Amino acid sequence: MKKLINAIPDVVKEQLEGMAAAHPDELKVHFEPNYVYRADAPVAGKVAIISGGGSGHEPMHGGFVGMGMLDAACPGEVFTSPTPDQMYEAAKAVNSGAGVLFLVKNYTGDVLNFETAAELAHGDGIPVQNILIDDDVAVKDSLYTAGRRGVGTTVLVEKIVGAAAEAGYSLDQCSDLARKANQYGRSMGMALTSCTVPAAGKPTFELGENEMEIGIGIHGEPGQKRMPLTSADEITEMMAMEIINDGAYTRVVREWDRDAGDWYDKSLTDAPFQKGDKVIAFVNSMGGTPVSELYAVYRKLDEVCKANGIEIVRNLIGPYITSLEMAGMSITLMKTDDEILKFWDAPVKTPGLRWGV
Amino acid sequence: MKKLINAIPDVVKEQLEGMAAAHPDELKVHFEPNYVYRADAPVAGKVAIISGGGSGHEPMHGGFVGMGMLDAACPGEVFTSPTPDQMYEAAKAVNSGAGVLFLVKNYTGDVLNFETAAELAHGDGIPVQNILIDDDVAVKDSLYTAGRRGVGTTVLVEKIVGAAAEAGYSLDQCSDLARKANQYGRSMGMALTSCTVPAAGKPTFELGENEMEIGIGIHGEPGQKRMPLTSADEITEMMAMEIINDGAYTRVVREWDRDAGDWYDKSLTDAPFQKGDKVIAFVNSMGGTPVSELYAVYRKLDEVCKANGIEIVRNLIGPYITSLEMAGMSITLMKTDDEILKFWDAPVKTPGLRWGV
Amino acid sequence: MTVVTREQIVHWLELTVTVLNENKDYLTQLDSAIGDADHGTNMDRGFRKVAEKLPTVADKDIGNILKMVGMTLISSVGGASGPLYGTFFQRGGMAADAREELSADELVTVLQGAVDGVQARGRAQPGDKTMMDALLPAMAALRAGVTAGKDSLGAMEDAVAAAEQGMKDTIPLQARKGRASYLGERSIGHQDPGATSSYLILNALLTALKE
Amino acid sequence: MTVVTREQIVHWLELTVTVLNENKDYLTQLDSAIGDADHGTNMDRGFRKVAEKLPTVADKDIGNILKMVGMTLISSVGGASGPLYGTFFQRGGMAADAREELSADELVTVLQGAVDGVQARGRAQPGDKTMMDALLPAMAALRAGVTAGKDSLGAMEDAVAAAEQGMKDTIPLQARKGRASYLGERSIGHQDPGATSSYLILNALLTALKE
Ligand SMILES: Nc1ncnc2c1ncn2[C@@H]1O[C@H](COP(=O)(O)OP(=O)(O)O)[C@@H](O)[C@H]1O
Ligand SMILES: Nc1ncnc2c1ncn2[C@@H]1O[C@H](COP(=O)(O)OP(=O)(O)O)[C@@H](O)[C@H]1O
Ligand SMILES: [Mg+2]
Ligand SMILES: [Mg+2]
Ligand SMILES: [Mg+2]
Ligand SMILES: [Mg+2]
Repeated sequence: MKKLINAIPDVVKEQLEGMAAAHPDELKVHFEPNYVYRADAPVAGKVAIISGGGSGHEPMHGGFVGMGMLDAACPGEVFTSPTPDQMYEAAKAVNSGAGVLFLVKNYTGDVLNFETAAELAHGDGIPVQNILIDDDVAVKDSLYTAGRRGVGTTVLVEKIVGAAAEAGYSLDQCSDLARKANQYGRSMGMALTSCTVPAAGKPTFELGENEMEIGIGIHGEPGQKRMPLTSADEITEMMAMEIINDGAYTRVVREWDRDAGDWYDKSLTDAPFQKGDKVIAFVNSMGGTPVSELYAVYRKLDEVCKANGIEIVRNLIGPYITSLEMAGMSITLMKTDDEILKFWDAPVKTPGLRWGV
Repeated sequence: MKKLINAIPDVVKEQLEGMAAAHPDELKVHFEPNYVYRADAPVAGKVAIISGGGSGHEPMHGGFVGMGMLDAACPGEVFTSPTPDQMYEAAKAVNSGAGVLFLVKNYTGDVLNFETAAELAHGDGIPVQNILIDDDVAVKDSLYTAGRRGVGTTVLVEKIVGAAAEAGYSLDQCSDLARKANQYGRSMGMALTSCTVPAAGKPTFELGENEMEIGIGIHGEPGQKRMPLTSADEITEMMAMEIINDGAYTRVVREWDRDAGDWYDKSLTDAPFQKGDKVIAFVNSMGGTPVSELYAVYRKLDEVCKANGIEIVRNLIGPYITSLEMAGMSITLMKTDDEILKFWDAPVKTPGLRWGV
Repeated sequence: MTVVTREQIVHWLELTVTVLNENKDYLTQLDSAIGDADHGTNMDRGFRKVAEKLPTVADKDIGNILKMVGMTLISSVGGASGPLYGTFFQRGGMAADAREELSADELVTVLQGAVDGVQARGRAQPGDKTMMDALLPAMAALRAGVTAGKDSLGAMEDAVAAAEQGMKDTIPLQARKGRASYLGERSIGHQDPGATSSYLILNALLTALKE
Repeated sequence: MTVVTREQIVHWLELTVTVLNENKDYLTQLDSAIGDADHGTNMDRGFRKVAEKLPTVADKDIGNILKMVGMTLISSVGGASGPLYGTFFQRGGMAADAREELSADELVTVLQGAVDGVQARGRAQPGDKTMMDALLPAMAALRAGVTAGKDSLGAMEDAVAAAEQGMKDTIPLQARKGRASYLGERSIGHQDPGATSSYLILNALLTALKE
């Protein structure tokens, strides 16, 4: 294992200390329980957007704390969802009275822990909602399983909903927008190499010199299938077509009923992409793949989208939701409408994403 | 070799095609000869800032083309300096009449090719100057050698001088500022792994599981020395102290005499850092090291600077001047003054660096 | 042996701390194959915290002791196993109430409360390839043993044997819950890490009862 | 053999194309040890371009042919070797002027012009561990041979032997110019890639003269 770290148990803590030292204008870090929060939190009258998840995906989520994006982020151990006390304390710290929206990637651990946090926050009288991100088309079956993972779409949802909250959207409006943006987004990832969880000390899986994993998530887990390594064009086309041709996707999610003070099941169906759709295209590095290779992917993605009647109207290219130092990339396409584009274009000032300010 | 590429001879071309497709608002790409240039070039009345070098350092330089930074960038083959025709054609394309400043990293290849380009541009009546970037303290002796390499300081100089040009600085003012900023900057790099040049197909050097290279450049070349891998804190402290304790550095550079139409030798001496210096700290990933590890480095760097009476007043943390997918990092400290800070803080809008707009 | 004492419960938890520490790499290795390589680290982190806090509650009633374990796991483990095992001990503690010792019937009640809690939280069905596949057969065997008149130790022996069998039986299953479900058919042929830690925890209880 | 013909010059360049292609990996490998692993690729890329353009100038005078080679290398090789070898052929071409064939003395003049050009551009001294360490001894031997009355072929044999020796003599040197200079003492023990390509180019000329 070759990493720039000190003692393994201190990895997450020291990275957070570095963030705090580097970005005092944007954010602060609270330790025990650990959460990153906006330097100017709580922002009066504003719905607080909180996300979180295992560490190892940097800059997500801590790097997206700041004006126009997240109010707080709760980092767990590497690839391990954070605990409810982190989320609950973060919620109390950043809630201005307008309520808290938890953006939760769909992993059993994240879901269960954020559910507990929501219950705790509700118990304190904080208006709260949990919206799931589940966009990974590599996960096929949803009826009897944990369903699709939350991957690339998370970054876009955090940006868009963060801007909406900044613009004065209510908790319900933010929730509706988050749900819609999630339903508009679809992703798929691939790996050229495994990553190494510091505590494990060796790569999570082994890939031969001429192999790649297709349909990976963001936790160094193996993917849908292993294939012979092929060209950037073929990989891009294959992944883009899986996204574009993905059919309607139906699953049941749990959302919070503030009046009843309990969870209720909600069935959601995502419509497939259609000719004429205008999309945000997000080509993401898993950490070890340099941006130059992402441009080779983007070149082909642009071509494939055009050939399928889909117009890329915005793009994001770089390492934003990573798996430690894994080499590989993911592609996310998100259908847009005026509301989504308006909030995508709105100013954002975080260590990980910044424009317009 | 595991990379997202197609045919090896097309690697640079296709990455440039991807950039052009992704960032039409910021830049355009000219092929044969290859150069990236501002979408709105030439900008009336503005000195044009041009840099260039081998590819494989992305986002540098092409990703720094845009408002407030570079007017054009000339990408060579991977790790191979570009050719004079690229530079000369780029100069003609972006020169508004106010002249062209070539920012040249100090490598024999870059120096010789940019010298030829300057001669050609001068021959066309374009006011021109070449300013060298040579900031790598890992290179000790300078008297009879090629001198120090241009590494991390390049990114900072491009930002600062780009902003000055945007603000209306003349060619001579831009040249003076570039020379000063270079003299204020010092860097050092290290590698955890080698990178693989696509055309070579295998890693440039082999490092054992418990080894690291200290004092590497940005071309996958071996470094000053090989050492047992140690902790992030020890590595950071060692490198930071080499930078902070680096003595006065004297060398002779060639600059262009526009009146004489010839080169002349200029002796430059950089003063060492002093207690009380306010610096920009730049922690850079060599490509394969994720930003999370850079924060662990920044944490210690901040501590070491404080302990040595040096105050970090700005920072930049991420992959900005890379060596393909090499794992490792570099540290750059640049002394600042009001002029430098003013232009560092000025708005910039490029694919690779953006703020204030 | 007629009752399970508070001291035995405390000793169970101490043994669990040790056994999960000893099996840390093994559990993480199982989780590498079909998960994200952290189950051993997660459980070890949580039970180290439990070990720290145990002395402060060792003289409390069984309900309080188990609830402390549940709270500690919830706020230190994270992942899927944190809330699930947290719920296990919390609900077990609620079922134990203020008792200072447990009869065989009460032991059934406590563990049934614990397992029901996990099922309510995680909603996994038998055969989904989760910890439930060790916990549910264990509960069935425990209850059957006590109903048939066995004492706690005897019934617990059956329960642990059933948990071990259930753990092994996860190998041919395709996962439908948790992280392993993303692997689809590729999850077949690997033993579930959570079922394994459940077996280890129940086995630690058995060891404690033998004393 | 009294004169070097235009056809021999063209053939020299063709042989150079082939020999640099054959030694592409070898040169890159030398450059991996003390440089950036591209010297073979650089030279091969440049001389492939030369090969493309050669037919269009094969009936021009020697000066024009060599200048075309120089321009082509300058605009296609890049790196340090691009401007240096570009200058070599450009200055060689200038020295050859409009000649269609070269006497032994004229061959000395042409190659001296070429080597002087490289030295002016790169400012490397003997012993700096660069291509100069092959080129300078070769020039000295060539000039000495012709002065001593040898014909072009004989003098060129001496020159190539000197280039080869000079190339090998770079092994123990510590580099003071180019990328290898960054390595300090670690550059010792490796043969310089540029000195190697210089030897190969001069050896190709010798082969051409033999025909
Ligand atoms: N819905 C569920 N119900 C019961 N157990 C589950 C469920 N989802 C996952 N598990 C158990 O959790 C284990 C994984 O725990 P762990 O690795 O610590 O968490 P994570 O999957 O978040 O990394 C699995 O092996 C499985 O036994
Ligand atoms: N100043 C110089 N004068 C003469 N030759 C030089 C000089 N600098 C470098 N070289 C030669 O160039 C060779 C390297 O060429 P190449 O690898 O193509 O370029 P780069 O070093 O830019 O990658 C070295 O082996 C050396 O012989
Ligand atoms: Mg986990
Ligand atoms: Mg090179
Ligand atoms: Mg796990
Ligand atoms: Mg080279």
